[in-house]
Amino acid sequence: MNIPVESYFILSTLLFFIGVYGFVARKNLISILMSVELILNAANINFVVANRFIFPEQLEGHIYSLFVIAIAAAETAVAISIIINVYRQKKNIDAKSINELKY
Amino acid sequence: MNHEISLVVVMILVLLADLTIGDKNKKASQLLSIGLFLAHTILCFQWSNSFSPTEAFSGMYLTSEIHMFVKNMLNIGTVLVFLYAYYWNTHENKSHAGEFYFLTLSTLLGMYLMISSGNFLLFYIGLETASIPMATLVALNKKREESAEAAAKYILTAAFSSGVMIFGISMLYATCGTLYFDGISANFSDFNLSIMGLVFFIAGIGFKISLVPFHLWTADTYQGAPTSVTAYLSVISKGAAAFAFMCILMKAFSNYPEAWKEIMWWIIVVTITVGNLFAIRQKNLKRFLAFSSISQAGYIMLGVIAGSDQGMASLVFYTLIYMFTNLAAFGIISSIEDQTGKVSMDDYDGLYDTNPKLAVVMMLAMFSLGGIPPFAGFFSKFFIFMAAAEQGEYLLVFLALLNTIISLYYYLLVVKAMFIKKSDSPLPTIKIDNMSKVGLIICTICILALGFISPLYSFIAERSFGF
Amino acid sequence: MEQLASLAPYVLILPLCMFLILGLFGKKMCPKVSGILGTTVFGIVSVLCYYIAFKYFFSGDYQIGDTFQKVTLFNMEWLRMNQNLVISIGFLLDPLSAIMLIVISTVSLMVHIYSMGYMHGEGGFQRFYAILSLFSFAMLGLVVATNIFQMYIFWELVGVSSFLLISFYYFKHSAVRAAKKAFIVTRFADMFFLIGILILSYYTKTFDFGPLTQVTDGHVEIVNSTMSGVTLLGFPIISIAVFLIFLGGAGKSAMFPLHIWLPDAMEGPTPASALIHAATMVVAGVYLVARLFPIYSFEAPHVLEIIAYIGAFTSIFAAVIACAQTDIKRVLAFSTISQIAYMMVALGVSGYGGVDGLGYTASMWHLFTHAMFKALLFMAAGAIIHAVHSNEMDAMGNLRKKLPITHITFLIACLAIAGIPPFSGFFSKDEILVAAFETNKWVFAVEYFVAGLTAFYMFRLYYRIFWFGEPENGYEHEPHEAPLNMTFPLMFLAAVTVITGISWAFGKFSFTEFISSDYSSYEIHTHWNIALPSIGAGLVGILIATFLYLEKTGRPNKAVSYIKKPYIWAYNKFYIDEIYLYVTNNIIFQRICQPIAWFDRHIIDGFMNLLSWVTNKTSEETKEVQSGYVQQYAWVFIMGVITIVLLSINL
Amino acid sequence: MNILSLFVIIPLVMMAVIFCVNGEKKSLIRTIMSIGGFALLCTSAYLTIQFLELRQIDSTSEFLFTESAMWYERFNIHYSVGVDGISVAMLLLSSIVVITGVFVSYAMEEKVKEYFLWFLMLSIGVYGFFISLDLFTMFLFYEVALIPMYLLIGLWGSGKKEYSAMKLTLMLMGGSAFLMVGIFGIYYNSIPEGSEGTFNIQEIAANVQALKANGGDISWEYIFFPLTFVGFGVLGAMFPFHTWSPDGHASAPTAVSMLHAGVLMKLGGYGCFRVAMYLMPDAAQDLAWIFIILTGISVVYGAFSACVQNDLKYINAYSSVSHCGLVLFALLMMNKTAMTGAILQMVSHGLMTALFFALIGMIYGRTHTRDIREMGGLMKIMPILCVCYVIAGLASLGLPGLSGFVAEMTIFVGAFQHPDLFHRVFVILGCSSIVITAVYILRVVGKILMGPVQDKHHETLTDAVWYEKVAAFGLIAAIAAIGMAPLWLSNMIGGGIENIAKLFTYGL
Repeated sequence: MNIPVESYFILSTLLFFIGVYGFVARKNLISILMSVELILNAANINFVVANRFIFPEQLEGHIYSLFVIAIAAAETAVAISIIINVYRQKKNIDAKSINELKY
Repeated sequence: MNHEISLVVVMILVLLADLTIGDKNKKASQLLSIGLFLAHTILCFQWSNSFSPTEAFSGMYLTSEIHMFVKNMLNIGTVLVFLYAYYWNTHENKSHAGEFYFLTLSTLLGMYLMISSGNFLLFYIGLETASIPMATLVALNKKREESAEAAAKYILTAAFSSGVMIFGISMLYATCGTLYFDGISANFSDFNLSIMGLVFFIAGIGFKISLVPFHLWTADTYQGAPTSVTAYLSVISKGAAAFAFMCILMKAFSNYPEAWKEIMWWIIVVTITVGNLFAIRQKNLKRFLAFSSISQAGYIMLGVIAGSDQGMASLVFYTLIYMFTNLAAFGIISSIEDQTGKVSMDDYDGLYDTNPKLAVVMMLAMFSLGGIPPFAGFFSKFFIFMAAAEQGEYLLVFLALLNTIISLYYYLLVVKAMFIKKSDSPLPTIKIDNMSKVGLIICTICILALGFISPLYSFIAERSFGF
Repeated sequence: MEQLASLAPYVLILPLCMFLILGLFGKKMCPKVSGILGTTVFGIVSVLCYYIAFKYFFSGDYQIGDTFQKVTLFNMEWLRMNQNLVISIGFLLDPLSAIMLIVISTVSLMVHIYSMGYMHGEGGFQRFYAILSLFSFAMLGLVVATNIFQMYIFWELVGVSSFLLISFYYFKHSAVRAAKKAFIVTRFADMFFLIGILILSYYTKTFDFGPLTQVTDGHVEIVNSTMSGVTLLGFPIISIAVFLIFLGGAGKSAMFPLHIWLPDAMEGPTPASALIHAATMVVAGVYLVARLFPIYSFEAPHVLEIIAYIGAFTSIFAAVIACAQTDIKRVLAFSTISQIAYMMVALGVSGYGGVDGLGYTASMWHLFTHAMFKALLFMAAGAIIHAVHSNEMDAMGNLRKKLPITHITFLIACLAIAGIPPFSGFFSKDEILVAAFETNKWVFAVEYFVAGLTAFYMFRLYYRIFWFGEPENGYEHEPHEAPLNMTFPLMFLAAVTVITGISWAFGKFSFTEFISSDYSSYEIHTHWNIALPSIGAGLVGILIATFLYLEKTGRPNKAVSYIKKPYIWAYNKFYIDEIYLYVTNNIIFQRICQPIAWFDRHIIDGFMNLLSWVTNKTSEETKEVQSGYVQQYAWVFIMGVITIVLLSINL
Repeated sequence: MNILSLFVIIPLVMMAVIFCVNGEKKSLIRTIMSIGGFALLCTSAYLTIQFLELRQIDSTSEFLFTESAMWYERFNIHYSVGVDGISVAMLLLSSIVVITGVFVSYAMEEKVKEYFLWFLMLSIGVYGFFISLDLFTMFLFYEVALIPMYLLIGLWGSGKKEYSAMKLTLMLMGGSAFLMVGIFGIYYNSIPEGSEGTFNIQEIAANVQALKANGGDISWEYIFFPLTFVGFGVLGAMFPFHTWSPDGHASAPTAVSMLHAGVLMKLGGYGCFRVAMYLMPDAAQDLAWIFIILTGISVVYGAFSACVQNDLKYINAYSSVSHCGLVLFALLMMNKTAMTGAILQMVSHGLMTALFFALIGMIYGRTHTRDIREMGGLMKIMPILCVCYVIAGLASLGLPGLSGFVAEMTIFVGAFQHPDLFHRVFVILGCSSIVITAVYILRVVGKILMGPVQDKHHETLTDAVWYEKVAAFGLIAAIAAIGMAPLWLSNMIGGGIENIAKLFTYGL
């Protein structure tokens, strides 16, 4: 069976918006991070699919997605560390709780 | 390529210095790192004199004279930041001084790559290299709750925005089939998907330049971060991002300007206005400068919308002068904060009576930011407005100018606090350390002189021709 | 010619220098010195004036046949507006200005002398003389003006020196108020004068009197060629122009309804009143009309008619008021108004050239004689006030023995103004009546009545002062005759009054030789058919006055009781001042200025403040956007992206 | 070196010197200031003489003493200076006001050093504006002159000074926002084919004329003329942009009011004339009527609202609105005579109003009130000051022999030469202002100088001291000099006017 290209893109778009929703809606900072991952993966899917189906003769997309994954890992690491730092002070990682700075 | 290489070398050396002598002799290691970076800066000037356009990673990395200039500019800015940070690093931030230098330099490296990238991949790498260490820098002072919060907000928004951006890039890739800027400019058309890609990309980079509506993290992060880091954020990273943004627009989307000119028009108007409106009510000076920097970013974008050589030249010139001006302001704020921990505008009442020098420098900075002649800010503003006007954007220029009235209002508020208002408990007379003193003197001289040194502008203009 | 030309500048320069010297260094001098200095210098000036006038009239160099020529002794460019419009300061000598020179120098000199006595021991004695010199300078400059703009310049200067003299006792509210009133009312009139000048010069492209009064075959060519046929709102533009100019003159000469400032102007020291508000400045209006007479006469006869009517009304109006006043200076002030109106009437009814121009001649001569005897009257009044320390009639009476010289001179002046031969006043007034009779019967009737009225109120004044019995509670200290430096001017002017009259009576000299509308002399003789009735009128007036006021009786009150209402009205000057007061305070200040000021503060300025308020308010209101919740930031972020996408993609 | 540059250099040097002097040595600073001010006065006097002589020889070239040095060749920005009769008159005016201002602020005790530094910066801006022929430098100096006002008023002012200072600064900056757009518009639209743009006023004017001659498109003038005119008009206190002036003047310290009303407000008129009308004559001619109405309003309006003010400075501020309105009004009449009158009016009003503010300052310094209801009969107490005040008043209500009369009459006569009835009607409206002026001047004179002494405490007050006398007499001398012998001045100015007047239909 072959799946039309569009459906991949629809999938990725869905994934993207799920990620956005998660980022905006989830309480826990960790899960917010996870939804960021979703967004990144949505992008990755785009890259890979575009490369595989539209421009099969090159590798840019694949490479790019690899880099994205790598960088995402780094990003998450730093984010986690900061979140831990937040936890140290607030004793929770609720997104609502970090609004000392405002206006 | 020399810049990057030597920077990497410096980074490693700094790291080593911190590891080896860092624990025993903090001062020495710090001085060493500053010295090393100073050397790097000077070397860079050397190299940019004998320059040949280089290209590496099969065209992913390419550099021209204006890139050199901007990198040198960033170097100088970083040096100034280091000078300011020295006191803080030797007192409050003793334990993490080493990291400070290393991380700052790594963000700088990221910006280098970001500036001279010829391909979205390298650009993305550069961007992330610039922003991820930045988060740790913001979080650097672990004791303060604000710092952590600011860092959290920063990293989350950064991650989010970079996600959005690469999603956009993926769309561009899907439509244009390449990630090279020139390739994109060849294949770019008003195909909706690619326009969406463009918009997502603008959003991603707009986060770094803190354009409205992608700016909301700015104030909180600026306020929470250690002041030196705030200075670095507000000047270096913003400037680099703005320049990179213009480069990319020029390279990748130049043959289809209708797509982004309209967008930028609105973004600029909103950015300037919102920045000013929010700045009016601020009492905390760091936060105040955050919003002021937002509106300044709006002015910088005028160069982008001009989309011409002159636009590029005036953008660089503006960024340069903005750098010195803002660093002067931050220099005052940080040295006062380091010694008294006061950052509120009310604390500055009657500053002139106790610390005349500081007050005067701050006033110069404020006037320069407000674009009052004969200080440098006036010239940069005038030229960037001219660049926009050249493209017939008179209405935009007019709106921007009306906004300068508002901005002048809040800049004058600071002046008023320092000079006119009387305070029953004014700040004590402050003895600022020599490092910051040097930094401040440099900034002051530049504020007073740069406007009159016309060769500087022509120097930039020649290089920015066609870049 | 050259000689006069070399002398002429000093006529203007000397008084100016005196003003500067006394003004700047007066404080350093002792009063006496400054007084003597001022008087002597002005003495020189008047000698110069006499000499110039004498040369002009009698040397014969200046007349061709029996026609006097206009000569410009000097004329220096002061300000150049454009190619043809030039303001220059110069010295125009013709019969008109020559006569005026004599009048001004004589009266002014007398006043200088008189003031030495009258103002003796007053604070600001030097200031008084300084301003006196300034006024003399301005007035002389006015009459010798070579162009209408020079006239305007000195016009303003006499205005301000009058202001300064009225407000001489600046620490008195009443004086200040009077001075302000005088200045503003005349200023108001001057505005019309200016506009008139503007209109005239716009068409004729010149300020110079030379062309403006050049008559060629029944027309003032330059005016006729440029302005005839031009109309504004249906009126011929030239009439509007000259009428506006006349309004300027009406302001200075206190024609109704711009007369209100003159009575109040009596707040000033009496010598000043004698000089400015009786003899010289107030006739400037007459002089102005006489100066431009050819234009009025040929190009705007209707305006001339209007002038006649205004004059007639003013003369009777003022005369009636004068009958009811009790302050002697005010009586004199109103009589001045009425007499000036007489002159205006004379001009109004006059024609041009030869005997038609009788009115012109008469008015000029009346100007001359009136200047003399009215100055005399004022100075006499001054002497009386000096003696009894009051302006009110009730504080006087029975002074004829106590002030003999004053009494005699005053009487002479009264007879003159009442038009009793052989005093000068009779003849001039008689000619005016003749001229009026030949032109306009109505005006004649009015003037005839006024002649009688004049006689009445003047003798009412005379009897109240010198007869009528002492005031109830006597004099706190015995009134005594004024010193010589005060009485001499009285005697001198009285002599002038008598001599001019008599010499005319015996046909020794005829005024018409000197001045006439076209500057060429002509023959006239007294018209007894008019003269006798006018004398009769005068006598009747005097008799009534005698009947009422010779002794202290109940008659005056009884007489008043018959005409209660009119008397009250006349006593209150027909409430004209109140009307003015109402207009200025309640309309201009309350209804115009206040609202404008309010509008400025609250609407215009309020708008500016509103802008800043709105900005600050929005800033305050929008702070919720910066909520501090990172997720909301992301929300705004993504919404921004989506909006932009929707705006920019082409669906 | 060019003599004109001295006008910028001398104050700069003074600034440098005073900066080095210890702030406690007040008398020393004052001495430096008076010496420098005197030097400036001499320079301008010398310049005037030189100018008149040179005019005899070279009557063709529009500007004399021209000098030009390339600054930003990218935009062809020069530091180019030069003067014609108008600017010479303005420079003379500025020098007189500056030196008298220095003398008036002799009594200043608080933060003398800073005060004079800002004062000098202000004067640099003023001088620079009048000498420069380059739009960029002109604008630069213009804003240099504006900003010191903020601190001068805010720090040394009185009353609700902070509010007024902020309002003044922001409104004037708003004006310069309009102006900047106008400048850009002129710059880019006046560029002839195949050559690069220029900021030099003369060249721009030439280009615009050439453009028009070649039937090029000049519709842009109709957008940028109003912007430029309003931009300068704000500083020229044109209705309805005048409201900064009453508050600003009321709060400012004496010398600053003098310099501001005396000279700075003239920048507005000068700019309207030199930039807006000179560079965009066609639009100026077609759109004049709008501004004639506005300025005509401000002439009468200012006079009327001055009639009911009770604060001396407010009265004077509103009369300034009226008089400066007359300046713009006359400029818009667009013929040589009226324009000459306008410039004369600038000079004379500059001197008059400076004298007024100086005297008000001196009176205020003694009575500590500016409310006319609380004063009276001062003539007895301080005769010299009061006589000076009366003279100032007479000058401002246009007494012949003082400068005001010359200016106003030139304006009225000149303006009335305009063949269009509309203009002449408005001239007549303007004439009415001379009466209203008399009303409010006499109101003040009669109220505070004459009449019985109001406040017994005032009886002990002293009369003017030497430096006050110097200031007042100096100004009076200038006023009288112009009033007595106006011919040379009006000819000098007229020479400059012609070049611009000839661009208009009824110009000459």
